[in-house]
Amino acid sequence: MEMLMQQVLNGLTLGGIYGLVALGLTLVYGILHVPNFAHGAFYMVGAFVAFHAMNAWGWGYWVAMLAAAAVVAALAVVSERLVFHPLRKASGIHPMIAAIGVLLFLEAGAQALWGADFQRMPTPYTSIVEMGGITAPAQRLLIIAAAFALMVALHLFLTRTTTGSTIIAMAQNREGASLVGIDANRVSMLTFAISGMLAAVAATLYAPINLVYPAMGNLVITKAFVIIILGGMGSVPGAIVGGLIIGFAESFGAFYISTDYKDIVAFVLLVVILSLRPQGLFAKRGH
Amino acid sequence: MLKIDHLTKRFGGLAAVNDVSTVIEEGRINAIIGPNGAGKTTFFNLISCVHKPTSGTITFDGRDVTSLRTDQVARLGVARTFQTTTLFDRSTVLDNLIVGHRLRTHSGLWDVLRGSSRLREEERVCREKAREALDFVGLSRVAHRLAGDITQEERKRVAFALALSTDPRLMLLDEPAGGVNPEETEGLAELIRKIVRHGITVALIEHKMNMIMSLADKILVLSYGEKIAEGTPEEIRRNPAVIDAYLGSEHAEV
Amino acid sequence: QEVIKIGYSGPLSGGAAQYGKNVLDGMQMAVAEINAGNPEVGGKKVRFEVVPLDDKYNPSETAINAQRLVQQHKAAAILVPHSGGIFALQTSNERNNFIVLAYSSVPQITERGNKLTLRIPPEFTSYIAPFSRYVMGRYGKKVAMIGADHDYGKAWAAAFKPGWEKLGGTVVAENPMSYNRATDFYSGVSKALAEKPDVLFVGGASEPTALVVKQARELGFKGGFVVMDQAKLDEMARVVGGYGLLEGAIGVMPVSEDTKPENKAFIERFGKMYPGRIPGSEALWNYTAVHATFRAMQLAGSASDTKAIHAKLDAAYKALPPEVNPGGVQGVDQRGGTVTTERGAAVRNGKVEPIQTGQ
Amino acid sequence: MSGFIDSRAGWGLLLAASLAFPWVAGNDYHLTVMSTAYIFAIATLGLNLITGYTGQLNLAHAGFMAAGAYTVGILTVDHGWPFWGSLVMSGVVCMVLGYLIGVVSLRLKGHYFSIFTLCVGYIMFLVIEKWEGLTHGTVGIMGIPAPEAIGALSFESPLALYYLVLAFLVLSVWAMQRIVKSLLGRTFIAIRNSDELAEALGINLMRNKVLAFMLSVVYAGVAGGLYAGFVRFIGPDMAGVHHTFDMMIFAMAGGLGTVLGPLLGSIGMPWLTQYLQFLQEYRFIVFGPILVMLVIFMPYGVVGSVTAWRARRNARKGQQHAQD
Amino acid sequence: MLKFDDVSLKYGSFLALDRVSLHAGKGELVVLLGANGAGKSSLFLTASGIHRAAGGSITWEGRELVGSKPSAIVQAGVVQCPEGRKLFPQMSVRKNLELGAYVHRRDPGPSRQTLEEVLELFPILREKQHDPAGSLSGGQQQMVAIGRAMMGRPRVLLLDEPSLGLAPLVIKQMFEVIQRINQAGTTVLLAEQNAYAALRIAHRAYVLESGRIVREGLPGELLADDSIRRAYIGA
Ligand SMILES: Nc1ncnc2c1ncn2[C@@H]1O[C@H](COP(=O)(O)OP(=O)(O)OP(=O)(O)O)[C@@H](O)[C@H]1O
Ligand SMILES: Nc1ncnc2c1ncn2[C@@H]1O[C@H](COP(=O)(O)OP(=O)(O)OP(=O)(O)O)[C@@H](O)[C@H]1O
Ligand SMILES: [Mg+2]
Ligand SMILES: [Mg+2]
Repeated sequence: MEMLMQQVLNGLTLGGIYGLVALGLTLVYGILHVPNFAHGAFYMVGAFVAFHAMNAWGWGYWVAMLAAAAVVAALAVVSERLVFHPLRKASGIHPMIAAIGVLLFLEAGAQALWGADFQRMPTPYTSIVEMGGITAPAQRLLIIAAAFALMVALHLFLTRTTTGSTIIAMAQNREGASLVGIDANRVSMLTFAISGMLAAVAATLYAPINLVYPAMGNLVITKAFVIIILGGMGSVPGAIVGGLIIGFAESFGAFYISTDYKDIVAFVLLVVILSLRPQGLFAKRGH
Repeated sequence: MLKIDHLTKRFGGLAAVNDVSTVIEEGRINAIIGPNGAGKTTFFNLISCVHKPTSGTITFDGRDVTSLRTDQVARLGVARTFQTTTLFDRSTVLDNLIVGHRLRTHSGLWDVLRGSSRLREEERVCREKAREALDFVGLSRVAHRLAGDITQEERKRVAFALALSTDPRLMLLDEPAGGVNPEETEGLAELIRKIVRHGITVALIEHKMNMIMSLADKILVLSYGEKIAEGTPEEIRRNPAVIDAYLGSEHAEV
Repeated sequence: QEVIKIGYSGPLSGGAAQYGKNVLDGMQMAVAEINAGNPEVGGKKVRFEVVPLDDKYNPSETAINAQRLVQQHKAAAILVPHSGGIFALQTSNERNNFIVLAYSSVPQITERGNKLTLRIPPEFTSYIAPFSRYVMGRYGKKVAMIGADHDYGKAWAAAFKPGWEKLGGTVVAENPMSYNRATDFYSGVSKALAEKPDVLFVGGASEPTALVVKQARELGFKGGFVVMDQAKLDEMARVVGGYGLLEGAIGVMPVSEDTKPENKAFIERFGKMYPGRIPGSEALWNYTAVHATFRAMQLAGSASDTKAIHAKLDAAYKALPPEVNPGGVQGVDQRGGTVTTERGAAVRNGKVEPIQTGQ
Repeated sequence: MSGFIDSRAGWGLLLAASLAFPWVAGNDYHLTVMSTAYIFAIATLGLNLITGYTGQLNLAHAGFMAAGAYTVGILTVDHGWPFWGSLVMSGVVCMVLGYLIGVVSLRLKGHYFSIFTLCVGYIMFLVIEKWEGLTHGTVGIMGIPAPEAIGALSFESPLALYYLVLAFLVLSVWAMQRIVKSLLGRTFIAIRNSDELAEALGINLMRNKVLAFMLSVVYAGVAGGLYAGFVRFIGPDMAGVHHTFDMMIFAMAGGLGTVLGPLLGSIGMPWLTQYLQFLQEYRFIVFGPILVMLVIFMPYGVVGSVTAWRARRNARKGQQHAQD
Repeated sequence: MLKFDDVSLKYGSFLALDRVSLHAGKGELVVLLGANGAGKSSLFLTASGIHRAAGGSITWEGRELVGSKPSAIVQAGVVQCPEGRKLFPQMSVRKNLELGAYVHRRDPGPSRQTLEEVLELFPILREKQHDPAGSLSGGQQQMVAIGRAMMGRPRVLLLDEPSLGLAPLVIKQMFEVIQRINQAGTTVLLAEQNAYAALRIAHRAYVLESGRIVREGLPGELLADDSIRRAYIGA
């Protein structure tokens, strides 16, 4: 029972982080219409910026997180302007390859700036909370709380506010959005900014229980891809539920099956689900 | 030639086509009209096996085709046009058309690698068919233009040509004159008559009443998925149910 | 003045870049020292140079790089720090006449009878018995194995298990994990701890190994650790913030904690060349290997006769002054592997104490 | 330029140049780079068939290449097969795998297919890495024999290997030209343009897509088999998705949906990276932006841009003829 | 007044609009006739800022529209119901309509009233208001598109073939609606194939051919012209 609870806790932690990254990916997918391979690099840059702010400048954890969010949001906006905006009318494969170009550039850039070694990010929340026999490091609880709060906030933002609707409208028909007076450029920059921010926050939340290094994004991004197609591309609830499914699958798979095969669990799950439901779990109808 | 029995298609709770029975008569122009959302396009999608019906059967030349795939009915001779036709913009119109006759050929990978004479013969036939079809729709002059460079109206005709090059016995035309001006509409109507003269049966959805009334041999009227009337243009024009649901009073005399 | 080039082909970008650079740093340092001593080979004044090429850990790129190093740069020896690249080069190095300086302790490297290969690091098998004896005495006989699942980690685990059992211990869980790819070790560690072990067998790269240890402590584990030699106690301590969490861990003696005078001198020289940095064993072993290669060239009287150079490697290592051989390599065996008596180290009361591992 | 190259004389000249290359190259390094490039060119041609011609972006391509390589590695090293027999098997194994995976994955459309195959590629990688009994796991397979001599022709030297690989490349290009220029190729193109329309034209989508997929992975498999005989060591890393990305970049740079483009791309790009080697770990800081600019300013690749221009010119000519 | 002065537009090297000049006075209903590919949609898209004119100027109440962003043009009151509908297919019909009032988001009161009017006008939309717009039939989608444009409470309404795909009965109603909108003070520029119905409600009309204005006149004059009758109205 206790073990079970431990795994649930772990599943929530992973699910929260994966969900945040996948959300950013899914939002930008709506604008770009291709999976943004550079998103993992945004995540990585976010971790490095926060790390740098804390280590070199001695900033506090939360301030560093804000700084990372701001920097990565700016970076995402710049890449939207310089790379993806000129490609908005190109066919699917082109923005995808451009995204790979951005990814290569950012990874090499981070290595040039911060070196290739593993770095460790400090956190003020090092205590261990004991609750009814299960031990939970405070940072993990923080991740769960923050990730899900952020998801709910984003969901409300998208569904309840007009600005949120403009993002969805843009994703569905760019020209149509312009014709009702939505400033397409502003919205696509905003979307990139939000997506970058989510990546940076996810990275800063997660890095203290993990390591910071230039290739760190690759691990998370593959999972995020799995999640967004599992949940249905472009679907926000899909990304959240997909994140949880993969988080729990990994956590329980590693515990009850084998750590050796825990990566396979997620992918096999995907293959099975998509074979049964080719459009993902949450894809909406319409033609 | 095409017999439809108690055909029903539901999307969730909505019956887009509801218990429709009719026949499409060989060698004629069969029109389908009805208010927006009546289920006309869905009806075509059922005939061409894009959607599977919820219930009912479709018989083509005495053969039950209800559960076939789209490409299988196409091979039996049912061709359709789309409202917007995607062409490969970076090659020529003729090149775009050659594949139209592919369904009547048999060359496989082995022929290709061997460069068999059957393949060469079939490629020649496909090219010929494409030219013929282009001629037929009166577009031979644009054969070598890039598909991306031709006009909208020419695109509509290329769509006809594509359908024709499959050697169809029945052609389903979904609003072929949508967004086409009267002069060119007349041209398209003439083209449709020509198609029928060549022994191809036509089923046609259109909202342009002038065109329908002068063209159709037989009209089927759908409303809310149900058949509300069927008959000659004269009969339809005077049918009060149709006037009520679709035509409005003034079209009755136009 | 003739320029003698030593090739390097290893990862300089991507996930393993830091590892590759650490290796390269050691090589560069040796070359700088050799050049400062006005070296001569076969009576001619020469200058040494390392030509580094990135292969992203990809064997086919290693093969291409090797061709380039041999033909454009006339390199007689190429140092490769990963087994895949080493294997790729071993298919052609005898014909193309270059020495593979292999930094990898996978046994197959020397088992295949390649005549122009030098295995630089010591074999790990000598650690197993003394490490096991130490933790068994201090904590108990039940071990759970959660080492890394890459080739080296698996080779270690395969050798460790019978060694531990021979001493009367039992293995209660075997749960290898992907240290480089995993995003989280929580499930794997908690699964191992569910079997109530006294000791954990851990190890991969230092940093993730440290996370595994930390995770185990957070989950309430109080026992000891056997740390595979790829991970270094000092680097782990840096990640988890001191030796406190590492209480009861035994592993190889970290270069930075080794109190032998020649070792301290090496650390100091390294710190001068790369300010603020502390060398690890990647730097140390390859540093010595480059010195040994140079010495072998001198002994052979040629910078290009690879067979002669290879034959002199044993003598060269033996002839090295202790200050360039702080690891204490004693020579090279018949199959081209180095011979060393290594020292272990354990953490007791927050301090590193040396453990004798030699027979 | 491509007008000429795409002609019979152009291809002849290209062939002559590649036959003469060893005399110009002067050393084995150049030969090795070129041979490796040829091997990847074969795989890239395959990727181009399914992606450039049929419109399905397969991100598991490197996985299939690895499957081919492992077939050769396992059969030669563990079962004592001759290289040539194993090479044939690498094609066969990929064909079968391609069929099974194709039937499941090609039901998905667009990006779903791409990401699905991304995952399939990852699964292939994990299977290779974890199934130690079959694949030797993370250690990889070493000591793969060089291709056996055929009569007096032995394949030990880089020069002989170069010509061997070249022969396979020529064969691959020839077969690919045949395929794409034929009715079969047009069928694939029709599917790429609009599968809805293709289906209405009586084209069996599933059968043709699966066929294209199988053909494309056979190319990958044979390339993988050649790779195994050439580098003679293989590891699980071969299946990594970055290799697929590399091939996609080759194809894109040259021009997707042409035969010449991916060929030139996969020969040209490795030389570019070789020349950027001096930048060491910083070279992706340069390479990344180059890639982005390529995509923005030359979306159809080198060959694609030239062919489009030429087609337009011919079309104008053709129209004049028609009017005459 | 909406005024086009020597407006030219190029797609690559193809000249789609060639120095087009026309105007629509305040409160006027002006019809634009033209064959397929004549350039009607191109003209509208240029006015809305989706395409950028190669030359000339478009002014609305003295304000230059060429070079303005599409959103600014909508803000200024020039709203288009585009050809091809350009709906948000996965959003509900209601949300589509609501987004039509995006430029009035700070003042939602009147928008609610306009929404009511639109639903009144197309009762089927009320029935389907919670369905995704993409699942509607072609004609129903056209209604959504018109409704969405109305939601912008335009001062100039550009209607690009609004009757496309609509049943005769609905077309009749729609022309009545257009007339009503116009009579309430909105300037309307209407491109139509259905020339007869369009001319019946128009104040003035232009004929566009191959990107050039070839004819201008009152509806009566055009209806009386044989060549126009043949080309745009049918026998
Ligand atoms: N894929 C689908 N999912 C859900 N509902 C659908 C789908 N396709 C059509 N419908 C519904 O079925 C009904 C009939 O649609 P259909 O497209 O057949 O109409 P139509 O007669 O062609 O109309 P129009 O003349 O306006 O094109 C409509 O109410 C539409 O909303
Ligand atoms: N985006 C574009 N790129 C290139 N050419 C275009 C583009 N849009 C339209 N054209 C061409 O410009 C010309 C005018 O097209 P436009 O759509 O403005 O005509 P239209 O009068 O609206 O015709 P229709 O009645 O078919 O809607 C046509 O020849 C068309 O092919
Ligand atoms: Mg319809
Ligand atoms: Mg138009």
